[in-house]
Amino acid sequence: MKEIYQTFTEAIEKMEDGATIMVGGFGLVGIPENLILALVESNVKHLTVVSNNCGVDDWGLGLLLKNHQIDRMIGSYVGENKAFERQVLSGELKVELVPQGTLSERIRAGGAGIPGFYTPAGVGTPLAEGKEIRSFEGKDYLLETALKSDFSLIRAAIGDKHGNLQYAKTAQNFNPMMAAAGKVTIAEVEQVVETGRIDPAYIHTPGIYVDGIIEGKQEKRIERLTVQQED
Amino acid sequence: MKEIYQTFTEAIEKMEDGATIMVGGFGLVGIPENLILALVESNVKHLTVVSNNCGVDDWGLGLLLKNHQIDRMIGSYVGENKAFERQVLSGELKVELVPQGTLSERIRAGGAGIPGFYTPAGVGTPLAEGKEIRSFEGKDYLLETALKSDFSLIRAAIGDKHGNLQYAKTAQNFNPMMAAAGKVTIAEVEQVVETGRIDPAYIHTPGIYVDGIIEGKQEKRIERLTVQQED
Amino acid sequence: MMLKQFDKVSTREKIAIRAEREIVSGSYVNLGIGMPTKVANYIQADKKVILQSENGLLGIGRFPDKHEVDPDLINAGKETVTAVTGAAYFSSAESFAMIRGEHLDLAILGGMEVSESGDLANWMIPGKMIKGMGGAMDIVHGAKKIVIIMDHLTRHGEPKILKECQLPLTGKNVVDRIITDRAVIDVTKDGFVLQETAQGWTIDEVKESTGAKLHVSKQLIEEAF
Amino acid sequence: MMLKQFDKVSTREKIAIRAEREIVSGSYVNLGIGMPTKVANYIQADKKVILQSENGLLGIGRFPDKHEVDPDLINAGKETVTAVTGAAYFSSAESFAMIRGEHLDLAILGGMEVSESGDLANWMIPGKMIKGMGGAMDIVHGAKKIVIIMDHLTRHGEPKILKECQLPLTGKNVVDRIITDRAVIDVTKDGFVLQETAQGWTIDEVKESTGAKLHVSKQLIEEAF
Repeated sequence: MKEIYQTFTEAIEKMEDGATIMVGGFGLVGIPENLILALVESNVKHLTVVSNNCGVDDWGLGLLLKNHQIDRMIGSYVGENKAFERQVLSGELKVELVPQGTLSERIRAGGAGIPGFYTPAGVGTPLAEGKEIRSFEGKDYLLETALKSDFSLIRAAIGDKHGNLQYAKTAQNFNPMMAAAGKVTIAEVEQVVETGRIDPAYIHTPGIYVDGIIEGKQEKRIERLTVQQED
Repeated sequence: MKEIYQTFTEAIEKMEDGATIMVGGFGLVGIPENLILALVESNVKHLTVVSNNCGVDDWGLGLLLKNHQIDRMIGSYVGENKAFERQVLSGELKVELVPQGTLSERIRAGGAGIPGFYTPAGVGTPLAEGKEIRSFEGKDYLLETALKSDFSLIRAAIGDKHGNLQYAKTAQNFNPMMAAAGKVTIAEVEQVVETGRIDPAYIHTPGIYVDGIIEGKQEKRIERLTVQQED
Repeated sequence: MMLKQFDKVSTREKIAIRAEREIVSGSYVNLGIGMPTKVANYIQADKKVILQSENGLLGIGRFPDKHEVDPDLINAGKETVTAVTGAAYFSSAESFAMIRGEHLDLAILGGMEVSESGDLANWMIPGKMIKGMGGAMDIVHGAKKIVIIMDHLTRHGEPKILKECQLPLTGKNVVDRIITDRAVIDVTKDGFVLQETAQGWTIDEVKESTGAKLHVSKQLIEEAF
Repeated sequence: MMLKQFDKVSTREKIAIRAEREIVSGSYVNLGIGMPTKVANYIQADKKVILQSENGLLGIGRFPDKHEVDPDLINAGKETVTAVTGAAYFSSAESFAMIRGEHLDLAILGGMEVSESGDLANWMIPGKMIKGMGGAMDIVHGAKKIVIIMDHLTRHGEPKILKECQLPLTGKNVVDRIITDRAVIDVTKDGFVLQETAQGWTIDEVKESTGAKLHVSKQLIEEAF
């Protein structure tokens, strides 16, 4: 029932210069690795990217940065790669920093038809500048607005042919909300299964949010390998 | 790690007259049957009840109505029992009708630390009276505020000793949001299992939202039995 | 106005069959409680359609056989149902996020009155016991296309398609199309446009029984259903 | 001000061990990235504590053995971890709903400055590259109790506990308690109250190294840790 792409190039071929895209993941966990690689190859420019982080020097969104494809970045913690700082200082890259909970809620709101909501995060900080402050039961909150995307590129562990998705462990993170907030949502999955193979009670993202899926082999690079010290 | 109650009487013994309670379920599906029966027996009065519906004559919240325990009802579709209309007409029962999507979102907001949000539902209708109307990108929305409860009484299929819950099919409905919006949340479950028996990726309600659980045998009355016509 | 007699049952069937043609293969659809639910019975076998139920189910199936009945599996009308292969269950908050977020392609709902500007009234009659709006006020703002199915006239013979609604609204500027026993009428920025007449009804008869100005489409199909 | 030399590592260990005493058995706790994460190493075996990680995990376990490493399982500091029995995974929206909704009993976070009224600055230094606030601005408004652990003075010997913060804030009126290498100080409506001094530090030394008025609790414990 959904578009099942055979190549990553084909999966992103409708993306145009200037698009707003959301890219799932927290650090390098749960990022759509191969869709990002295809984006680099496509050379689409002037992107606005909504993603919690911005990759590292040679992987994830860091590759888009290196290739000067991003004009504007909306995230909560960025700058884990050298190109980032350089491009911000030169004015090439605009950055909007958003508290992580506000970012995830703004994306949820975008997919859920909620244009705005109030949150305590950021009250009394530089983030509050220019924002409406409103008191509910004696406590101050900021008005925050919804975020949507032209394309959401997400990653899941398993996807069926109806587009129903399941994520692995902490690779879920921003992916479900981004799936819902995208005008077009493409899911890179580790495995495409026949419809009916996923228990309807344990679907993380119902297929209605997904436009196309593609199976991809993941490298799953580890940013900070920490193991038990051996005795 | 969680309180595992042995009797329903004990599970609700902290409830006091005048409390605001949320009760899970859609129609008679997913209601905490035995907790409601214990409430009837406890005879606590002057309750404000938040629930999508209000039971039928002789089951679910209808029993609390019959026993004159409810002063105020917040729901989206009510009056499927005779006591309801009688008590509304006599002024004994106050009713606040809320669109179902607004109700579920207000409850989610209550559990999620969001004091208010905007929604299109109700704009231009009698529901908008006295509410703030605000335009986002040229479309009007109403400001709606969060709902919380003193006690949330919910029902799940399976609960472990850490309070992690799974729901069955459409018996999920309002239960997960109510679990999060309750100062105290008591879950009636069909089966208590050892911690670790539920896959961490398929938990519908993490145990942090649940204060106590109790195993109960469900009648699961059917409101409208509809079956395939036999040839 | 001429008095015509039609069988009530066959009239409702006719509306449901016509309404089914609004459903495009590959789409996600919410069918309102009551008459709209019946539209599901007429969905053509070759159409791939996924029906959403606002109580937390994407992929409503047929009614269960007796031995399949599960009290935990109902539709929004509280009827026992089954789920199709590929269905998903979720909470009410997720369900209405899906609805409000405009992920549904189509909703087919019942109506009491529809106005020229697409206002819909279908939830209360002043003076009568109010049971509530359920999910209707959310759904009218959610689906990409809103089709109202109803009888052309009230039981008392009064028009339900009006310049302005008299009853309290469910939503403002929300209706795209109306399907009645007599006609298919679109709500456009220029007002009502007659697109089809039903068998047994002339353009003039439809105009007479409509309480607002009715433009006639250049593509009008007569006796279309 | 006297110059004392302490081993940096043992100082941090001392703070972490003292901070561990803030954790009540049966509670849900978020530990910030960096030094706060290390507090987990000192949690006493008889305490039942569930650690939340804002990237979507309730129930952080120990670091994995080499053969257990799962690249899809990390904490908010992006370190590979395991999950305890009874853990739950969820989305970032659910994770911060949990945080903002005040379901966590305690958060232990690092700090750059804390003011008399409980303001916290811990995310940016003007003129330096800003990497972002991550989840800190949400967490300070979420947990029922916020404990800040930090060195008492900056690297340049300046106080970090101040009448007013000089750095841009992370949150206003959010801190409940500060634990440093020299003292435990509560933020109360009457200002800072010294509750404990660390071994090797006198009340006067703590007062001298604090940039705001410091009341002394009647229950003061000296050389407490």
